[in-house]
Amino acid sequence: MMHRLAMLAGALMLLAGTASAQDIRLGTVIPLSGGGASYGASIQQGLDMALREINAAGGINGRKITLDVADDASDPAQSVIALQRLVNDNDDLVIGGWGSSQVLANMAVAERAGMPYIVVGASNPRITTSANKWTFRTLTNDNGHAARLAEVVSLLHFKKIAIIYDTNDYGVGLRDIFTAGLAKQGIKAVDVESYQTSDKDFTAQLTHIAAAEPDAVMLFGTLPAIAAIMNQARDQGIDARFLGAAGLSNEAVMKLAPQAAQHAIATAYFHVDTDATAKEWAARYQQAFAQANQAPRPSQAAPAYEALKLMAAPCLAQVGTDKDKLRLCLKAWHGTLFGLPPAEAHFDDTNQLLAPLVVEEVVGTEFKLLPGANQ
Amino acid sequence: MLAQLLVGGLGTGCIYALVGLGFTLVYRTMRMVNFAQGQVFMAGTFLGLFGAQQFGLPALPLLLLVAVISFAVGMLLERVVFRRLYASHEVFVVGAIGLGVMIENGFRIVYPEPLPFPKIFGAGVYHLHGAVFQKTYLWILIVTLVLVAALHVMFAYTRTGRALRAVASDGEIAATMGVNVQRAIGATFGLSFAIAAVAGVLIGPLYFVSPDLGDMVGLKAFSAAVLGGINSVVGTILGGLALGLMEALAAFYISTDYKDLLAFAILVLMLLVRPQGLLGRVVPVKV
Amino acid sequence: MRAGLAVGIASVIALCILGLFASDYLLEIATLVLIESIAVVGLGFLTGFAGRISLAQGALYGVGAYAAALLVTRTGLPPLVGLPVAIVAASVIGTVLGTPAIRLSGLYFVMSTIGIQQILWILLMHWSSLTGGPQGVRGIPALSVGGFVLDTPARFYVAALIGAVASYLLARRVIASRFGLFLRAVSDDELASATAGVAVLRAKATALALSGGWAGAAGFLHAYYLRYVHPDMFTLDLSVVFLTMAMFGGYRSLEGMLLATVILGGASEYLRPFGQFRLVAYGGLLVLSMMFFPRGLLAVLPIRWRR
Amino acid sequence: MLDVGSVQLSFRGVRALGGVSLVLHEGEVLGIIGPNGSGKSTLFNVVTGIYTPDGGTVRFRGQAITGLDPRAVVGRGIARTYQNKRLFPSLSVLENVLVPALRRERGGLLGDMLGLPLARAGWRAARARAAECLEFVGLAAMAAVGAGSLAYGQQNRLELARALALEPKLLLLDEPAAGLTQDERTEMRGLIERIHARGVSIALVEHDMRVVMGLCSRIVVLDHGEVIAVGAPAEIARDPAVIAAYLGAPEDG
Repeated sequence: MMHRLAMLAGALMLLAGTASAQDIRLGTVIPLSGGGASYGASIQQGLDMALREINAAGGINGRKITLDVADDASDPAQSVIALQRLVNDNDDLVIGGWGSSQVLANMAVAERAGMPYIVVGASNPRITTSANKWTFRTLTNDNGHAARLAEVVSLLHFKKIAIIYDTNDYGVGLRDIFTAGLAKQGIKAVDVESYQTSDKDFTAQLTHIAAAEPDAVMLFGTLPAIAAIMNQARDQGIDARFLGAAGLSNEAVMKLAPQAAQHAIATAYFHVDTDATAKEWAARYQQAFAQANQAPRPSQAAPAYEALKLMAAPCLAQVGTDKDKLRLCLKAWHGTLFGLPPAEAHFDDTNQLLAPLVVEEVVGTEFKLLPGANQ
Repeated sequence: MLAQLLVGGLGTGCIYALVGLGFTLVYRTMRMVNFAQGQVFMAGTFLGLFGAQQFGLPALPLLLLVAVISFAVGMLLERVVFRRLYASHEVFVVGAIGLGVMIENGFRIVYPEPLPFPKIFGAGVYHLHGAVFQKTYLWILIVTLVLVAALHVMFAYTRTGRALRAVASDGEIAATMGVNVQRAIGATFGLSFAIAAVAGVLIGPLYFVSPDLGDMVGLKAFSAAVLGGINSVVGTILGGLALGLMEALAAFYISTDYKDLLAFAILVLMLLVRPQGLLGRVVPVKV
Repeated sequence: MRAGLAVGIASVIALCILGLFASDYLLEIATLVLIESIAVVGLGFLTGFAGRISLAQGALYGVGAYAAALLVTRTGLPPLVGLPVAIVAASVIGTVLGTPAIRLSGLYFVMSTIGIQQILWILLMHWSSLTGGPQGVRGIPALSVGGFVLDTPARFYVAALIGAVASYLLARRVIASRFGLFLRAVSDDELASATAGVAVLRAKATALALSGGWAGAAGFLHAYYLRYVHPDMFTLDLSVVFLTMAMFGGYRSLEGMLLATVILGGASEYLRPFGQFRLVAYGGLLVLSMMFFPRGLLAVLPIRWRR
Repeated sequence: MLDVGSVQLSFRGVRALGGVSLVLHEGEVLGIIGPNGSGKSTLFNVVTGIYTPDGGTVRFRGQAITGLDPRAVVGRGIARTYQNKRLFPSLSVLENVLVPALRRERGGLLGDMLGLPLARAGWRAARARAAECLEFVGLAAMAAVGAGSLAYGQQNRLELARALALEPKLLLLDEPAAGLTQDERTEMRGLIERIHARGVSIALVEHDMRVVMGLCSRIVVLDHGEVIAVGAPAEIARDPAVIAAYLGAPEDG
C-alpha cells in the first residue's frame, strides 16, 4: 500500500510544472470538470491572456510568470485539496475560485497558509468578512447586484414584480437582498417561485407566475436553467420583462434563448461599450481565443484578466513576491477597471472590491448598455 | 390552469414511461436493473442533436436512425460489457453505474456546455382551452402510443417477441425449446437502449441538451417502473404517466422544493408495501 | 494470521512516517482517504458480509457531518459530544429507514436505498430552518482534543489516522464476534440460518445500524476536516464512490476495502491533471473491476494470509 | 410430542397438503414415506414455520406452534435438515456448527467486542459443543475446511451436526441417505440410531426402504398431500393402497 502513495507523490511533483527558480508562480483553483467546467475555462483564458502579455513585455522586473492550474471538479471537498496543492507548490499568489460553495470551503486553506488569494468567480456575500486576511474578492457581491437591480426596477417603473430563484445559495442570497431592496421602495413581489438547479421543466412555477400577470420577472439563477425558464415562459404567453444578475450576463444566453431573452436586463462586471480600452481588449481577447475549444466569453474572462493585469501585476512589481507585503499592497490598491462605468475602485475592510456594476440589455445577439442606467 | 399542468405532466410522464420501459425490459429478462439507463436516454438526445444539425434530418427519419443505432449499441454493449456482469445483482448494479459515469463524462468532454436542440418537431405552440404547449408534446404522446402498440404487437404476435417472453419467464426452458437465448438477451438490451434513446430525442426540443440531462430522469423513470410494476410493461407505462402527473400537480399545489421528494417517497413506500408494483405479478420465491 | 498482523503494523507505522514528512497536499489527500475508509468499512458490513449493497451511505455520512456541524455551531455543547451524536443519528436514521427494506431481496433493497439517499439529500437541502439549507453550515471551529487543536493538515491527519485505525480494529472485532458469524451465515443462506436459530432480521438490522454508525463517525471527521458542510457534498455520487470502494475492495475482506479506498482515492487525485478524462477513467475502472474480478481486489492478489 | 391436526396448504390453487394429520410420540422414530411430490418436504416446512398452513394446527409438547417463525420453532427444540443440503459454503465446517451452537450462549455482539468474560465463556462452551457434534458425526478432522468443498456424504453429516448443535428434542431428517453409497448408508443408519439413543425423537423422510424399515417403529405414508396409511413397517409393506400409490395404479380421474 505504501509504494502506491510514494509513487503518487513523486508523479505529482513532476506534473506541478517545470518552472525555473526565479519565475513568479501564479496558482489558480478552477473547475475544469464537472458542472462549472465552462466557467473555469473562461477564467483560465483571462489569466492566460494577461500572463502572455506581461511575459511578452519582459515579465515583472524581468521575472516571467508561470500558471499552476488545479482543477477542483466543481466539488467543495476536492477544491480544498486543489488549493492545498497550490500552497504546497509554494506558489506566490492564487487568482481563481469559482462557485460559492467551493470558495467557502477552500478559502480556509489560503487563510491558514497565508497565501494571497484573489477570488474572481464567486459572489456570495459571506465569502468576504472582517476576518478575511488573505482572501480578496474582485466581483461585486450579490448584495451589490440585488441593490443595483432594485434601482433599475424603480428607474423603469416596474410595479408588479415576480421572482423565480434557484434554491442554491446564489439564488437564495439574491432573493433575500432584492426583496429587502423592494420593501424599501414600498413594493412587494407579486409572486415568488423556487426551483432546483437541475430542474428542466418549470410548468408549475410559470403557471403561478402567469396568474400573477407581472410586468417584470426576476431570474435569480444561472444557465442553463434561467434560459429554459425564459423559453418556457414565452411559450406560456408570459410577456413580462426579464431581469437577472451575473448569472444572466453570460454570452451563452443568446444561444440558448435567442428569442425569449430579447431585451432581458442583467447586471454585469464587464461591458464592451463602456470605454475604449474595454472595446480594444475584447477584440484582442476574441481574436486570441477564436479557435479555443471553449468559445471566448468576455464577461466571464474580464474579471480574471483585470485581477492579474491591473491589480496583482502592479503589486508584484512594487513589492516582489513577499506574501505579507503583497497582501498589504493589494489591500491598499485602488484604481479604475475597464469595462465598467468610470469610478475609483478599492477594497473595503472585508477585502471586498467596491466597484460599480454595468447594467446591460440583450439586443439581437449582443449585450447593449441599458440606456440611462449607467451614469 | 389545470390543463397546462396536465399537459406538462403527461409529457414528462411519457418520458418517464419510455425510459422506465428500458428498466422493465432488462429486469424481466435478466432480473437485473441497468442503472445506466438515464445516461442512455441522454446519449439519445445528443445522437438526435448530431443527426439534426449535421445531416439536417427531419423528425421521423431521425427517430428511426437513432433507434437503429441505439439498438445496435445496446446489443454490442450487452455482448462486450453486460454479459460479464451477470455474476450477481451487486456486480451488475455497480458495473452499470460505472458505465453510466463513463458515458456521462465522455459526453461532457465533447459537449461541456448545454446546447439548444433544433425544433424538429415543429416550432410554435398549440392552444388547448387555456393551456399552451409546444408542438413537441404532441409528438411525444403520439410516439409513445406508437411504441407501446408496437411493443405489444411484437411481444404478442411475432416470433422474436415470443422468444423474448420465453426467455423472460425462464431462460433454461427457453433454451431447450431452441430459442437462441444469448441473442434474445442482446435484443432485449438493444430494445431498451432504442426506446430510451428515442425518448431522448423527443425531449430534446423541450430541454437543453447537457450531459447531466439523464441523471434525474433516470432515477424518476426508475421510481415510475417500481410504482407501476418493474416486471410489467403496462404497469411501467401507467406508473410513468402517473408519476409525471402527480409531480406536476404536487409542484403546483404543494411546493416545488419538495417536488422531487414525491418521486422518491413513492419509490421507498412502494417497495415496502407492494414491491411488485401496482400491476406487477408476485414473483414466487422457491424454497 | 501472523503475516497479516505484520503487514497491518507495518502499514500503520508507514502511515505515521508519512505524517511526519509528507507535504501538506499529500496529507490532505491521505486525510480524506482515511476519513472515507471509515465510511467504506462501515458499508463493508453490508456489502462484504451481509450480501446487501446500499447507495445511501453518502447521505448517512452527511447526516453525521451535519449532526457534528449543527451541534457545534448551534449549541454550546463541547465539539467532541458531536461524535457520539453523529454516530447515533446516522445509525438510527439508517436503521429506521433501512430495516423495513432490508427484508426484501437484494435488488429491492438497493432500490430503496437510492430513494433514502435522495430523500435525505432533499431534506438537507430544503429543511433550511434545521440545516441552513442551500447556505450550508459555515464557521465550524477547529476540533480540539484535550487542548490539542487540530487546525493544521498534519495534526488533523493524525486524528484521521487514529480514527481509521480504530475503525478498522473495531470492525475486525465485529466480524470476529458471533454477530459477524451470523451475518456471514445469513449472507450465504437466509433460510438455513433461520432454521439454525439465527435471528435473521435482527442480524441485518444490526448490520444496518453499524454501517450507519461508521458513516456517522466518518461524517463527524469530514465536518471538522473541511469545517464547512453543504448538501451538495453528500449526493448520490458520493454513495457511488463509497459503494465502488467497498465492492472493489472485495468480498468478505476489510483489508481489501482499505486498499481499494487508497487506490481509488489516490487514482481520482492522481488523474486530476487530466480534467474531464479523470471521471471517465474512474467509471472505466469501476466497470472493468466488476467485469474481471467481481469478487474484489484481494480475491485476485495471491495473498496467503487471507482466510 | 408432535401433533399435526388436518393441516392444509396450497400454492396458488395447487393443493400441496390436503388435511394431513399425524402424531409422533416421545422417543419414537417415525418414518414418513411417499412418492415424490406427495408433500413430505412441505409438511416439514410447515412444522418448522417456513410455511404458514391455510388450515389445521401443529402442536408440539402440548403447545400450538402453527405460524411461529422458524427461529421460534427452533427455540422450542425442533431442528431439521434439508433435502437439498443447505450449508454455509463460505464458512468453515466448524463455523457451520458454531452458528447454532452459539445461539443459546450468553453475551452478544457487545460482549464479544469488549471481550467480556461472560462472552468468552459462551464462546468456549459453544466451541466445545460444536467440536463434540463434529466428533459425533466423524467430521472433527475437517473442522477448518471450507464447507463449500465438502463431498456429498460429508455435507449430509455436517447438516446433521449442525442440527445436533441445537440440542433438539425432535429432529426432522429430510432424506439424509439420499445420494449416499451403500456403506455410507449403513453408516448413516448407525448415526441416526446413536442420535435416537441419546433420547432425541426423530421424524425421518426417506426413500430407501432398508433404512426406513430398520429404524422406524411406525410409518406414515403420504400421497398427493394426504395420509393414506399409518402403521408398523411390516403392515405398511403389505398395504395394497401403499403399493398402488408407489406403483402408480391406474388413475381413476
